[in-house]
Amino acid sequence: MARKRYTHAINEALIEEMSRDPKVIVYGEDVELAIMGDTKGLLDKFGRERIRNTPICEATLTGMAVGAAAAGCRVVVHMMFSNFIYTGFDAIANQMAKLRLMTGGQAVMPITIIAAYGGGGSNAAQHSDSGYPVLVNLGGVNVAMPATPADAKGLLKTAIRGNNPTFFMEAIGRGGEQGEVPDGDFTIPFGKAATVREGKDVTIIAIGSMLKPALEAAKKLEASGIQAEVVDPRTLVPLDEEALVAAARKTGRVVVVDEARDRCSAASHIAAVLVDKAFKHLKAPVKRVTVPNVCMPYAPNAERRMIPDADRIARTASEIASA
Amino acid sequence: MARKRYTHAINEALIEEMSRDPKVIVYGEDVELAIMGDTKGLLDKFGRERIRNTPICEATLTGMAVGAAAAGCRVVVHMMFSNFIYTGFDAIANQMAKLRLMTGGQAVMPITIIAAYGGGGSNAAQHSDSGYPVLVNLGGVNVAMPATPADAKGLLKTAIRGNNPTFFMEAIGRGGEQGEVPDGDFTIPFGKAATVREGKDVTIIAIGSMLKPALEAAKKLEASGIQAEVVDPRTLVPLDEEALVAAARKTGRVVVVDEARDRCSAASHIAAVLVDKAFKHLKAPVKRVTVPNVCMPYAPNAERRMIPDADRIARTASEIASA
Amino acid sequence: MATPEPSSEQLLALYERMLLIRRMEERLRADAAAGNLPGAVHLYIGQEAIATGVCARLRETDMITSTHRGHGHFLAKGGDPQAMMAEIWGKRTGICKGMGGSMHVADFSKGILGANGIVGGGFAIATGAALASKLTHDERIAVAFFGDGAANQGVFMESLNVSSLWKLPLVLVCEHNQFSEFTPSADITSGEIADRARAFKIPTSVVDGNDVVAVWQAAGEAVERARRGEGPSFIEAKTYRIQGHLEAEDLFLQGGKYREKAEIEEWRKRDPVERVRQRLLSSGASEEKLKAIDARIGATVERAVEFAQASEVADPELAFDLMFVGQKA
Amino acid sequence: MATPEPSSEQLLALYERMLLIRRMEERLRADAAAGNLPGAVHLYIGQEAIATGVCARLRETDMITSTHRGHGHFLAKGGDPQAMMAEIWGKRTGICKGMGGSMHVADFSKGILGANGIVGGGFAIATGAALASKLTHDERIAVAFFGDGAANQGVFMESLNVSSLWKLPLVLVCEHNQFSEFTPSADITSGEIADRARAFKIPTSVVDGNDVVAVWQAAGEAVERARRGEGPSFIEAKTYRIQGHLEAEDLFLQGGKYREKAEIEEWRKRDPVERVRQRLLSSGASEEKLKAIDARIGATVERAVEFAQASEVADPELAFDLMFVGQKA
Ligand SMILES: Cc1ncc(C[n+]2csc(CCOP(=O)(O)OP(=O)(O)O)c2C)c(N)n1
Ligand SMILES: Cc1ncc(C[n+]2csc(CCOP(=O)(O)OP(=O)(O)O)c2C)c(N)n1
Ligand SMILES: [Mg+2]
Ligand SMILES: [Mg+2]
Repeated sequence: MARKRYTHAINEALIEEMSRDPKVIVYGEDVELAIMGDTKGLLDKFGRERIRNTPICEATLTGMAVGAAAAGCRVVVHMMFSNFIYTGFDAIANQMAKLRLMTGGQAVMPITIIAAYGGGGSNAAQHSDSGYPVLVNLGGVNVAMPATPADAKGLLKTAIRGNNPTFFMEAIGRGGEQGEVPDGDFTIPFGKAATVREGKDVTIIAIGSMLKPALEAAKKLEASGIQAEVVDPRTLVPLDEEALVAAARKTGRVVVVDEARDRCSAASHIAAVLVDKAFKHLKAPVKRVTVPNVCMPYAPNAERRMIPDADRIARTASEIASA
Repeated sequence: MARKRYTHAINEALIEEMSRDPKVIVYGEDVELAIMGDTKGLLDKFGRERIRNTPICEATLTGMAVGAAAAGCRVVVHMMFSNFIYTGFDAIANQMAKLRLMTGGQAVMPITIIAAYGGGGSNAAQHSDSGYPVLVNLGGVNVAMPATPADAKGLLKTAIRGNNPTFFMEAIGRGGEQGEVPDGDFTIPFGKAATVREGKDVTIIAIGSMLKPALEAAKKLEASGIQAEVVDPRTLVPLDEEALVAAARKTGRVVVVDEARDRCSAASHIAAVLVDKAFKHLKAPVKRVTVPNVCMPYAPNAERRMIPDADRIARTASEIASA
Repeated sequence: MATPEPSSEQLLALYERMLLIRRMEERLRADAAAGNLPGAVHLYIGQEAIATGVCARLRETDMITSTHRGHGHFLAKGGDPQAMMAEIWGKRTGICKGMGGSMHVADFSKGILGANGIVGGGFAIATGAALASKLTHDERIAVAFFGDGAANQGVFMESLNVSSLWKLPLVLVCEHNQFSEFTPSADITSGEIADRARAFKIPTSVVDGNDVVAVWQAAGEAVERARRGEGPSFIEAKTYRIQGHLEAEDLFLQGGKYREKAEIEEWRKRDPVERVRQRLLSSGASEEKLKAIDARIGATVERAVEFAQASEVADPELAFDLMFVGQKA
Repeated sequence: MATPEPSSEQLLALYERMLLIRRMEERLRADAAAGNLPGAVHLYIGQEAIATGVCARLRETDMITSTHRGHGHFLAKGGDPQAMMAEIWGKRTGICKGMGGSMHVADFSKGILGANGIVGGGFAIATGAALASKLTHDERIAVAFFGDGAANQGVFMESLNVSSLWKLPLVLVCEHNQFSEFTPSADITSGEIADRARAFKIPTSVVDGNDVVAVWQAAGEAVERARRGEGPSFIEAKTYRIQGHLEAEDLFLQGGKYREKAEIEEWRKRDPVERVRQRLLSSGASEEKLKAIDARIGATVERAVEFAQASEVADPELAFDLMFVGQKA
């Protein structure tokens, strides 16, 4: 174990996987000088064949990944901000997510796409989306939501070693945060939720960037005598329905926290799963704490108003805890 | 009232709105000879300035709409199949859905985008998506889901006269179906659900193309003594939460039917809204009848297996009716 | 350039492959009309010389991307007629297990990365395949077949830029058949498509796409350039779509009209299959030999159809295993 | 071509506008360093001649689309300095009510359709605006400002194609400042960008982007061509980004390096503002006159900052009313 920054953990995973398998390549806009920090030093270690600065052409970056993977590479594409996933969406939604089925299982696509999501830095609407709900709906791509440095490293390794297209969503506001990361080679399986905190009164399901405020909220709740369980799905596709349903049954009171816009969010889907599969055990309405159906404003105070924080989470949880 | 085909109703709405307002223009790939039927005859009536065949370049078709609208046109863009929305997604998600907020309310965008969705014709995965959940999550665009010829005409007129970007989703399998359409000029407001059938035992919320099988299912249920209420939201953005919650309260037993893939579908979101706002009145799990998390196969029998039909809806409804 | 002519054996082989494509599609046409096919088919009739002339220059390990009009590319690159026919019939014995159909025929084992229902969808895939070939240092090259309409998609320019910058082993083959669905290319295409490639410093050639020898020669140079590691090439093959955009086009047109019968007849006179046939005869091939080829191909087509008809429909449950590797959907 | 030189009044006006942009951004630089600005700023320092020379040829009703580096375009097209400053400070008195910030400054009433955070996002918007102008038969034209990096987005080619086909009143202005973030343009750009426009039969000119007179002259011809209904033009203005890609660039670079100090110094010698200043002096303008302008602009910048500082922060609840016209989010 050692304390490492989230961005550093991602960087380590990239270095280790590229050393482990010469077929792994990384490309994107300004990955060489690492505009997002996470690809730092790769160029010196692995050279310009395997680390490539690309022109600005997201539609081609995503489509190229499909062809390069089909032809034998393990492709890591850095998309920078998750809004740019929309720019490269055609090849994601119409090719990457469908080619394997359409070819009767011939296409094998070991692709990892890294993108940073979320607000908090006054980057405004075109650089602050949490653009994963649209990916979750596609069906054909995995979606990993690392909340901690350890998960970031372990999930990224699983993504790169895997044989399916995976979106690795970086929590933009978490890049600088520290956390304990196991030493040596380790991976974290997809589709396994983590119970980050035990509690008997209310269950908080927190996605990616929302784990931290959820844990803060749990502390606040404790102060007022409410024991909150905090569960992190870790991947949205595949989704650990079993664990989420079990967590819902345990307390019967659930809040789902998601930095995505509310409508058709991951929070909505999880709530839908629970009212279907845990109905008999629900004691209160399943609440969603999400970004309202607006795009992210620029002004810091307006941004704060939109992004779920510990207070909003705690308030919502105590509402249903006493309902 | 007169019986008209769904496609014909859309065509009428286009002709009437173009006659009514010279600022309305229509463009898209092969709108002149009307590859999708709905733009038939427009060229002869309105000429090449206002009806334009475009090159194949969806990314620009959607972005152009933003500029043309900002500069004073009422723009109708025909995207053909809803999968091509993904191809033009950048300008939709990053510009159309955000420009008004980002400019502090300066941008006014009277844009209607027509796209056909759904399976049933063995068009395979790249021509069969129900690509609206991704739009619903964006926040900044309206989404209309006409299920009948009358709704098609009335909702399209509302979209074209409105001042917000609206996606008008054509049910591909319904194009040839007939229905009563009111004579003369009429519009249907956004955000008003329709109760298509009264019933006291179970509520079926059916989205767009799914209304027809839902009504068939209601007949089957009647035969076995179950009175199903059938509600059609008609628009997903804005969403008539009040009406859906009221319908859920009435029977306490709800099935939501959606031709979209299940994860982060409109059905998921509606179920989430109900477990939040109608919780006390729910007597059984809220069920979703949707397309599984696969993309649409080509073979007719495989396609049938994926698309919700009357049997599946009826089976699911009777499960919870007796739960 | 002193590009060699194909030998008479090579010419015969080209003829046989073109004829296979033609007969397979004539049969598909009949079965579409008879309502035997579940989905739409976009026929390649009249364009056979392009796929055939190009693929004759490729190795089995080379890779191609194709279009919605992909039967010809599939067969030219060595795809199995029976597996293709069964696919289009929606059977589980199809090359894609009945999950893809006409617009998605693919055989990765032969480097056929798939027909594609997204116009322009092949550019980036072929570019990526070429990138992988360069990195794995084998001598594979990639070829992207696409239509004149697809050349208006921005991704075309993006692939020109990336492949030229990185000197990727890529050949871009534009099949200019004059139309994009019901729209004449001239209405939606500004300037010469070849000039777009030239703007990126990519070697370019424009050839008669109904002359298999001309295509074969241009492709030979482009393929060799790619194998030598000298980067991408662009070929524009001028041709004409004889059939409708898709079968049963008239249903969509509802009386609408976008071209003259006379124009079609004019182009029939330049039928690429007939042209090789004449060339073979005049270069001394015997009627018998050609008859034998016709017969062989007739039999192949028959077997393909029988195989398709005799096969079981697709297995719907399989779809849940085909979304991911080792993971249920 | 005998394009006229700007009169001395016109030259003075160009100078004053360029100086306004320069001083406003120098102040933004200081406030960014001081941590007074909530978001990132991408400065236009060294490129002022381009926006100024082009916009001097436009009418208020003409429309422009801009980029992430948009302060210069906003001010050159007549945007209000106070409203821009307040916006960047995140205040409700900002031109976008504090909802957009530096990357989204816009003033539709002056035809400024907005800076844009999506590289290449402006092409289609400008093309659409030009289409509307053509249909409404007023004489408005549209101008798209974009960087060399944006010219690698496929939408660039799509706009070239559509605007050329439809003869739209559009002027495409490529600001070639040598870099795309930390990547030298040469590494990611194949061939000459101007050749891409030529491939679509669009009249093209390549000018010294640090010479406001050269830009003013090229823009004059392009704008007139558009007004006469003769279709789009392309202008490539060669320039250089003096500041970092964004302020506090070093934080991102963490010691990494993508250009030489000496190169920057070389380009400082070609400072476009200083060049007009010299030109004015040599053509007889008095030091006093220029001093007066400096003073006026200094005061304008001060007022803008004071206004921004004195203003209230944005109103968060307003966001719910700003997503749609007459519809709550
Ligand atoms: C992204 C996308 N847009 C539109 C379509 C509909 N479409 C199918 S084929 C076609 C025309 C293609 O023309 P071209 O590239 O010249 O190929 P051809 O049909 O002539 O062989 C169009 C517009 C599509 N399949 N994909
Ligand atoms: C679609 C998209 N991709 C990537 C980015 C990140 N990005 C911001 S500016 C920039 C470089 C733009 O270079 P250029 O167009 O030359 O403009 P310049 O910064 O030089 O003025 C990039 C890659 C973005 N904002 N949008
Ligand atoms: Mg064509
Ligand atoms: Mg630049």
